[in-house]
Amino acid sequence: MNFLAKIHVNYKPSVLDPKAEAIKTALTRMSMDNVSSVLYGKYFELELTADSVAAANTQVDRICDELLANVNMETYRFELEEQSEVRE
Amino acid sequence: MNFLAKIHVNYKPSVLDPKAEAIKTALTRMSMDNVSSVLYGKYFELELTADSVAAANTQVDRICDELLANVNMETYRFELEEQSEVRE
Amino acid sequence: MRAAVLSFPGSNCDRDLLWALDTMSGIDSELVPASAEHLDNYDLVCVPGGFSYGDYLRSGAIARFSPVMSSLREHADRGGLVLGICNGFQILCEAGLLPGALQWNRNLNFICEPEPLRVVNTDSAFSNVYSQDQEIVLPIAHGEGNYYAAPDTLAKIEANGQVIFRYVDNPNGSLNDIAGLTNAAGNVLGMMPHPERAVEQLLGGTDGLGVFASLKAQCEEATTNAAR
Amino acid sequence: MQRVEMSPRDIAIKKPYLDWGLSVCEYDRFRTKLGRLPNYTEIGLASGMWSEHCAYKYSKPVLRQFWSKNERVLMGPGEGAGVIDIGEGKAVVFKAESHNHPSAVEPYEGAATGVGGIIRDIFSIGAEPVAMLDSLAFGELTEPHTRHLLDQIVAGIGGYGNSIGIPTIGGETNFDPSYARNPLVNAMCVGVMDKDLIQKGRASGVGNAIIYVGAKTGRDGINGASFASGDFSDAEQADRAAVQVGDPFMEKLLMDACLEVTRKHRDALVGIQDMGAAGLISSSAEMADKAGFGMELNLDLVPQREPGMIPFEIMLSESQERMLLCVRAGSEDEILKLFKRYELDAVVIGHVSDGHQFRLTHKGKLVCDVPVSLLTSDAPVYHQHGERPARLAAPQADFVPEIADVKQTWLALINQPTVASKQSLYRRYDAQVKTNTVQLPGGDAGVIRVRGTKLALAACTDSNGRYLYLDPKRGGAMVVAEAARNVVATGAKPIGITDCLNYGDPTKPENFYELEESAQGITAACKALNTPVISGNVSLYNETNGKAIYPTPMVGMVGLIQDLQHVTTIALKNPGDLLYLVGKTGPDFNGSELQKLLTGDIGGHLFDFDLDAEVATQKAVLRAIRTGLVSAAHDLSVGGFAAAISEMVLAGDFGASVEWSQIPAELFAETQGRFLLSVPTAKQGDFAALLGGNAELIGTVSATADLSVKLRGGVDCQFSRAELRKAYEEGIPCRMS
Ligand SMILES: Nc1ncnc2c1ncn2[C@@H]1O[C@H](COP(=O)(O)OP(=O)(O)O)[C@@H](O)[C@H]1O
Ligand SMILES: [Mg+2]
Repeated sequence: MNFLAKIHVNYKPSVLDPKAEAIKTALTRMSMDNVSSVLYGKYFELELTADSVAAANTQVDRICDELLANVNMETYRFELEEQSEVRE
Repeated sequence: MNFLAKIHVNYKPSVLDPKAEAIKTALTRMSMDNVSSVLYGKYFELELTADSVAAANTQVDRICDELLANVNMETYRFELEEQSEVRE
Repeated sequence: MRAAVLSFPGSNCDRDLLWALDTMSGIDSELVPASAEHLDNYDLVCVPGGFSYGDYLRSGAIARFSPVMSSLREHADRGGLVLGICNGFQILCEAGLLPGALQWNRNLNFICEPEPLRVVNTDSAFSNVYSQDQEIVLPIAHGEGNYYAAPDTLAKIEANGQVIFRYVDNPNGSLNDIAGLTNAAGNVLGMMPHPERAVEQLLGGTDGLGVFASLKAQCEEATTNAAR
Repeated sequence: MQRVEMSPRDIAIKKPYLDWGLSVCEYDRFRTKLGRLPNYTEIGLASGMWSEHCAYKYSKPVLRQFWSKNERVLMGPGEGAGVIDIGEGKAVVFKAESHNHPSAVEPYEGAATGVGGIIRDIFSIGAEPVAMLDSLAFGELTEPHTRHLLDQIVAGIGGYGNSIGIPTIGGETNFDPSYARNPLVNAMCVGVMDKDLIQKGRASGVGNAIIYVGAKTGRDGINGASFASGDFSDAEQADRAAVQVGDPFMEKLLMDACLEVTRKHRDALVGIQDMGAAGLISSSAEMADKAGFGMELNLDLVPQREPGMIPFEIMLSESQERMLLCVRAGSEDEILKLFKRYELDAVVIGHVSDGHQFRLTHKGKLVCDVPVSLLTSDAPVYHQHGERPARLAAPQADFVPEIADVKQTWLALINQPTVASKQSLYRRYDAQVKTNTVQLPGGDAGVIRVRGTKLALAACTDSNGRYLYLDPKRGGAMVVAEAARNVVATGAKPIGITDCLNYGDPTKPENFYELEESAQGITAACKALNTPVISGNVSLYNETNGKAIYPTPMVGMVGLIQDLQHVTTIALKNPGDLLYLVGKTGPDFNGSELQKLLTGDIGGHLFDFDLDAEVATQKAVLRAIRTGLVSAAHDLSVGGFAAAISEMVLAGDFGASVEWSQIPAELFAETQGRFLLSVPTAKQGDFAALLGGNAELIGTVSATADLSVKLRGGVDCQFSRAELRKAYEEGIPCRMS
């Protein structure tokens, strides 16, 4: 079976994110003061094959935990989509 | 009106993304050869107020075009959600 | 000849560049903050290296919204000379004053080392004292110096002879080994290597002096022509 | 995560402070001295202030032994950093700091914030930070986790230093299984200033304002000080609290702004200090205590990033990029305006008060009212008892190397990660920004010029846990001597050191013995070399599952070059120059890289060390360099002669042809007190007269690029430049992928 995993990795709320702060400053400079909050995260799409939904789930979870996110300061969430065939 | 904009910025397919390549190499090293493709993008959430959906749309589009994405090498897409009140 | 060195919050090569221009090349220069609203009276405006506004989104992405940028654009449109080095190059690309963009180095690492370059076009305000295909060594120090432009843009750049410096051993994955290039009009140059770090033998070499000497020669010629 | 504030009675019964690193005895001490039951905030503050990080409660008796005064020292330990007079009205300011534990948890940010912290220490004195160095130790690169740590720690150090624009001019990187789960990340910063502008962290003068400036306070790194002071187990690793993310951009603004305050607003400024370990509480209490005043702060005024923070959190947060100033009453606006120009958040959060109480109000309530000294100078100090570890009482048999193939051993040795080129690491650091770097990484020490003078400064970091593991005292002295040798080789006179003491749990007598003994060794060498300890930092509890790292004091040495013309590099420069080996070589193999290579471990009696001979040799070599007799210089250290000559050949364009009259294994001996020098033939007479019998002519620089070594009995070892280069340069990269 083919799957597409859509993964979002974000900082934990207690972590100061200088990147998001910088964007907010830039928006102010662009006179876009009506933007009240900015979150800046990472987004991944992985295509993978697995024997079952459960197997794909376990694997993506491991990839997030060990590679894509640093759980000391980041959280992650993902969705799995089953695909009829490999996209290109 | 309050809006939440969810924005994805990704490299154009023609651009070789060294970060995505590095993740693929790492996955191979973790013996996860069943992952066939990796996309590494940026994800933003902005909270903003605007008079109308159309106005919010125009503004977020401008923010993406001028700030969040470099259209020379990146593409962006976003969704707007209307919110009853400002989230915290 | 008078030169301005722009100083953005987070610029960190501004003073080095000032020293290279003023003390080492005898070009009357001063620092100008990014909040400035005018750039009249300068023959040359330099955009220095560093991490403007932290460079957190993409290098140079936020600096382009600084107040001084509209005056810089006017200066460039008037045909004034603009030299962007490292972060300055990134800012000029982000601001659309130069074509293309600078992406993460191919190996994803920041690289600081002396880099051999070839001067491939000496018919430019920035390189006229070098000899054609001369090999020079300038330090590089960047994480995002991997030059990218869409294929049609790249073809145009090459056809116009806008590439001035190419890497001899491409360190970062730049397309066509591009280390420095000008706009179509030839008055705006962006380069990743640091000529201002190669102006004293004590610190390892003087190959960078040629860039400043070229600019000086260009300005003097312009003045002479105007006087005629 | 909202903390519940227990009542004083409940605290006494339920003892929540045990989780914050405070013992029952310490609680009792605090309560008795206070004369009542402390409330939640008060005991929380004590837990931060009485941690090893802030109070040095276990290491103080050891640190007191250090020698820290001589004719040049303008300010010794006790402030943000130490200061040494370098003449021409200038002073050099330097200090090192460890960030081992945060880097083990989050290597990039842990290393980055370590750099950020040490830079703040330097500019808080009023000095412009001009150079960074680092000292790193890892497990073996065969482990994927070690490769990840190395990659990310180097990225973090570069990420911060490159961005703020301070060149990283040197450092060291060592590998031993001892550091596998507990990497060492020590960062050193060097600053330069006009010597009459020294600032101190003092808050004096009743009514003077306390100004907070920089990043907003969040919940990040709360109890960081007590966290760093507690050891690591696998179970704990799982639920570590969030670490901080560094913001070098903010720090650059802060640095530029604070330097402007210390240079141009001296009349308004009373004192300034950075917020490091234990955040706002340590900076404010220390500033008040040192000046002998009290302080009152209104916590509602502290810029906060998150809603609902309680006083405990506000005071103990270790959010980065923050400074505390004491400003003369009436001058507040002048300073606030300046910070505003830099787009920095600055607010008056309180004032200096009469008496010695430290008072905090929050939402209209008095939440802390304790004598200042109870948090600072009255913290407990423990006189631990040391016990000689069994391995030292009965050491292994001496290591007697058997070398079948000299050439193959040579190439394997210079390929060992600890000896091999670190270029793949330091090329990720901007070493040239500020355009002062005369000697880039890759020499014996980094060298920067001091603008506006003929002077230059050399700096290096050195450690060798292996030597100390075999003999903490002698090893401690050797580390200082090696660091001095490194700066001497560049043409500098060693003038002072900073240190980071990286050890295991001090409450274990064997660990404490190592700490005490090595301090004695360090002190002896410092006195002999006239290099006082002007600053430093202690990192204890470097243990994994109960096993301590090698005792590893890191020495950051600074040397003064009187004239830029004296700067000497390791590269061979002229064919025909004579090669001299200075200092005697002996069969010194225990604890050497050779032993590690051939046996996989180290052991035995640490070889002898003649401190007086070392000092004499260093003086003579420095004199030879300053008189212009030396065209290239390199000290001998790990890897011995083989490593040194290989590096000298590879650094330049020429080769060398040498004759080795000792036994072949001694090519790799690590006897101290040695240098390898090249001397132009025209200077041979002068050189021989100066060095006498202490220098042996062993060969010449050759026009070919290769290295030829003639051994006893007519055996020849030929190395092409390519094979030397491959072995030396690929040692780390080939193990990283
Ligand atoms: N982590 C590091 N950061 C910066 N420079 C480093 C680092 N590790 C090693 N170096 C540089 O590599 C060179 C060799 O280091 P090392 O072998 O420790 O020297 P030595 O044996 O002379 O003390 C030195 O110039 C040193 O500054
Ligand atoms: Mg050395």
